[in-house]
Amino acid sequence: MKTLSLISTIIAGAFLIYGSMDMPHWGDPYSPASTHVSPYYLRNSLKDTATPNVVTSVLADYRGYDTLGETTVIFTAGMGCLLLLKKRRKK
Amino acid sequence: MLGETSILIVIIPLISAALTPLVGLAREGLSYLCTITALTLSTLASVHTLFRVLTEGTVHYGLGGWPPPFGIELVVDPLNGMMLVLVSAVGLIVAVYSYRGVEQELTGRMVYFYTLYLLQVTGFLGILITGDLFNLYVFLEIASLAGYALIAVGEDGAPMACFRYIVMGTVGACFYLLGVGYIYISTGSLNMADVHLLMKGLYDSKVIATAIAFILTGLAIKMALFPLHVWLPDAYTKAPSAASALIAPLMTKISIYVMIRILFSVFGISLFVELFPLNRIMVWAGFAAICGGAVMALAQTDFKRMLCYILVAEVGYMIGGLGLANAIAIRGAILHILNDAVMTAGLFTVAGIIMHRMKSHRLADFEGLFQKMPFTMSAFVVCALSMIGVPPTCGFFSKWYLIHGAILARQWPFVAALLGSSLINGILFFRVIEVGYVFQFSTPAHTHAGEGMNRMEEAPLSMLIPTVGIAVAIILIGFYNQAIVKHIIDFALPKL
Amino acid sequence: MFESLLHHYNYWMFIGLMMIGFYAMMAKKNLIKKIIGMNIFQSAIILFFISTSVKGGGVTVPILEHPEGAQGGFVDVMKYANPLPHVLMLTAIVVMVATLGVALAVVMMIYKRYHTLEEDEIALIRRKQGLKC
Amino acid sequence: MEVTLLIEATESAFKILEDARNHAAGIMDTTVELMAEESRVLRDKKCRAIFTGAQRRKTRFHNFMGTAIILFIFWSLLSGHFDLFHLVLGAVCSLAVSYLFHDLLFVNVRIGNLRTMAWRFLIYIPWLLGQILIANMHVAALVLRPKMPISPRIIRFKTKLETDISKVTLANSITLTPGTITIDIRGDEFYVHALSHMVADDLYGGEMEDRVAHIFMEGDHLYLQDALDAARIYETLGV
Amino acid sequence: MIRESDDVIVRTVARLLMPFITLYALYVVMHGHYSPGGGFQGGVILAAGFILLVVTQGIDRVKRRMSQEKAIIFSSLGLLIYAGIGALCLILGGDYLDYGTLGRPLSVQRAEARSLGILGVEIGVALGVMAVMCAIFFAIFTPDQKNGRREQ
Amino acid sequence: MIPTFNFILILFLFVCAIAAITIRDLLSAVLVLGAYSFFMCLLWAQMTAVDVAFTEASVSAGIGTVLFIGAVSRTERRSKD
Repeated sequence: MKTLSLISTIIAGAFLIYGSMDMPHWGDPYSPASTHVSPYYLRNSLKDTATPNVVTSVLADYRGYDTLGETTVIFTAGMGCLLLLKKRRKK
Repeated sequence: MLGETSILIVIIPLISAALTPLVGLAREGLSYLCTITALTLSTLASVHTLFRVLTEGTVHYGLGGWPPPFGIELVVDPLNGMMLVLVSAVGLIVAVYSYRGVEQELTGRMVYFYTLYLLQVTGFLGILITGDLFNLYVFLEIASLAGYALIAVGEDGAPMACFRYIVMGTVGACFYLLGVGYIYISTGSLNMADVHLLMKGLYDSKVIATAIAFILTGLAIKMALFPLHVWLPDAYTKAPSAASALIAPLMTKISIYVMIRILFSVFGISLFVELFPLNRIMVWAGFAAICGGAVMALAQTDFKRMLCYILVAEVGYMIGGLGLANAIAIRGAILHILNDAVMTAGLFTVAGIIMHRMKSHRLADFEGLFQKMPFTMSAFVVCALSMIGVPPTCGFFSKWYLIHGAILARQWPFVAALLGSSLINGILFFRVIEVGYVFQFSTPAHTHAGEGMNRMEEAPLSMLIPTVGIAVAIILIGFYNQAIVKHIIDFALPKL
Repeated sequence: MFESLLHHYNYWMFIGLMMIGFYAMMAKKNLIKKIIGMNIFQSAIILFFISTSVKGGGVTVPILEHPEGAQGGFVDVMKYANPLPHVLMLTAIVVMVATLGVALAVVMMIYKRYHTLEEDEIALIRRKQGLKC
Repeated sequence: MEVTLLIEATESAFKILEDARNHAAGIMDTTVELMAEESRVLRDKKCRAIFTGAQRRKTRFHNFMGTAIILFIFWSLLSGHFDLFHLVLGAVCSLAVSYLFHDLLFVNVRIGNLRTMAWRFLIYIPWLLGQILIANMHVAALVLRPKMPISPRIIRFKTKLETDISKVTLANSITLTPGTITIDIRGDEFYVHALSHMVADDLYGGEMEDRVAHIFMEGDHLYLQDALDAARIYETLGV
Repeated sequence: MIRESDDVIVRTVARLLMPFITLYALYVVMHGHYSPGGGFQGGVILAAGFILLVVTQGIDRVKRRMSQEKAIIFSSLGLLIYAGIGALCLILGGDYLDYGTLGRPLSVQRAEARSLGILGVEIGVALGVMAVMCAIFFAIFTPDQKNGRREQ
Repeated sequence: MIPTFNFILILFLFVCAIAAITIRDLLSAVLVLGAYSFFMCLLWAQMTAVDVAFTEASVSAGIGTVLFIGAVSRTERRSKD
């Protein structure tokens, strides 16, 4: 089991390193991640939502549905814990 | 814009899930009613959306009023329209069915159960309807978390099985997230359609290759593709019967749907067929899954566990069908998603009824069941025939398409595996039918046991009607499969 | 090669952490250890996403200064870090803690039943009781 | 003879009767007195109960408002936005928080002396800072000397402080001064780790303790807690 | 069962800090627009405050302020606030979660309405996160000891 | 970017991660995991992701550690590996 997991770990790691070779350089301000969608948020956050903290405006407004899902995730976890650890009335 | 029903499909179960604990604190039984109402409304909404999609074409819905690459977008096309109807309908039927089982197995915890049930369905529907890669991850996690909790409350040994599922499932979800990260860093977008457009120039990038590998591995864990299926049999065998009847048919199918969506709508068909030998790998993975699942199923003495291994084999059908990469095989695979969900739901509801009456799901306890519960067992026979692939039932048609496609693609081992698996399914189910039908006459002990033993012990109506309904649906889908294929699936096929 | 190392070492850091977590999840027998590995694994992935948001050279946090001044419409995008991965990772962190909660609840159920947290001991107990594990 | 006898007998009989009447009257009187006493006590008790109830409500209101005001000041320090919206938000928040936690901030506070206490506390702080400075120099001198003549020890002393808050203030003051650390408080005994005997002697001298006692006005015995306890006793008696 | 802490210092300092922690959490929630923070962080700090109170004061004395039932109610209330604001936008004629449509009934600008909508949503998130964290904490820290022993 | 600071943080991260999975005393492992989360939080703050760092500090290093400690104290402290 230990060797198997070690092998699978190393395969996964090697694959990821192979994949990272073609990535844009670290901290490159002109990488696609920084130029395609995100400038829109930075430019329009104040105009659209009057919120200087762009993270908040993206979190709760532009991608509000994600955050709804996230609250639901937390709610699910809470209900799950209650379902699992609820005191049983009768054995 | 209340006329826009696509958003209501997800939102109604979600809001009801939040309402259920409040309602349930007042009276426990109300949570059941809340669940049924919400799922009925959601089913109606999804049917309406499907009809709209079929008449008007793909529906787009930008949440929060933002244009798609910036906000999150819901997309309903014929493929996920069909899946939405399927999931919400199965969810509704299983919800109606679940009441007695929950009352018996989870006394005093009904409110939490139904809350999680609704959240589970919400997660499924959210996965299906979204057009955003990260949003898919969020809803995948909702579905997974609800699934963990629902499975872990099962019979003895369920927590350990569930823990294994949690570990594997988290690895799967994280691999998916990692793949999305690799896509994001090379394209800068998360919207599926947008990523598809941006992907065109990036086909030779190593980043994209890694992203594909990790997303597919993650989804393969979630759908229990053969070597990664180890969590599935334990988890689904030990889950409460209502939970397994909901999760077992749908979770694997939804992962396969996500795989179709990622491969065809995000990465694009040319990447899939031309640049990588991905379709070969998938055919062989399907082959391995069918063989492995069928062989393991033969070795089981437990009914539910046997069904779980059959489920593993069925995943192989669909993955192999996708990997064959011709229109007929993919049509067969998509039709098989629909058929398999319905058939598996039928089988697991039958298992739940037997669990409810006999307090066991070992094969040995099936003796004389045909006399005790004739309706249940006839529903079971319909499901079994469909699993084997006998013509009037729906299982036949998808298998026909799959075999036809495999022959066209000249993948003879896969054809052999499909046929062999049908044969093994036949053996498996006839063994069950034999135990249930033949033994009651052959063993004299039972005739002596007299009236008490052979009395009718038919399941309560609230469990029986959904089960028989599923059996009827199997036959109806079989009769109308041409219509389904012509009006829905042919629009869902990728342009090959 | 050296060039690539210089530019990608930050991505590789996350790969190393992820491997540690992944190994712990797979190889460790203790259930709490597995959960610890899970936590490390997930936060390594979050580290990767955060590294995609970095822009070199004097960028600040994505909180726009001078709300009145920027009302005119011009915001120098290159001055602020990319906010989108931050948002995604907020969600991922919450998912992480939710998974942690459910996993710990399951672990406590397991402990209540078997009075041990070692995977092999649990398997032994189940075998002794004649149950398949 | 017989007549005198008769007269005597009659006299004695009358005397007995008289005595009996006197006794009866006395008994009657004491009864009346007792009854009066009891009703007076009852009335008194009722009055006191009403008084303490009102007092309790009043102190609760004071606690509530005091907490709210302190919290609002805290909010203003944090916020830095002084437009109407944020101020109203802050007021609502601090009222809500003080509704939830009004009984936490001021327990064992003497009635009506809050202002004095706050004033004395403010005066105490510069003195404490001065002490910290002196102790700093002392410790620096100790450790910078090449021989490093430290003699670490754990000392134990009894304190005369009574309330929790004053004990905690003393303990934290001790910990804040370099060279000494409060390890534990058990009942009224302090366990303190000291770096050298000079610091320990300072502690034994008890100046800091006196000052802390001065802040919290230890010595009188009319604590709010007592009043509350009395009120609770009355309530359980059902008066 | 968690009993009251027997350390005077911990007990008293926790008692004194508690209102400030709560207010700080609310500040974090309300000022998510201008500074780092928001619903999750604020909610978690709120929950941490309650957990501190439970650890120092014992679970019985905290029951009045936060109990299992209250946690359930608040968690579903938090989710309902979020989903309800979204549904309100839907009813007012916009898309789901389009807070801009809230501007008309509140008679403010679209951008201001969005800002207010974000605030409302954050409050919902904070409430839900706080309640759920408390619920998980209660569930993990107070299982049924008696039943556990009886089972053996 | 201050590369040295970055390197030191990453070094600490690795040390904490390896320690967290190798220490046999579960309570210590959990506390080391809390330290790991905190170093992670510092690293993110240094990468200008303050919101995420804040969340990590409160969620993972705070509540996560508390839940872990709860589970460990209610189950058992020692582990075989």
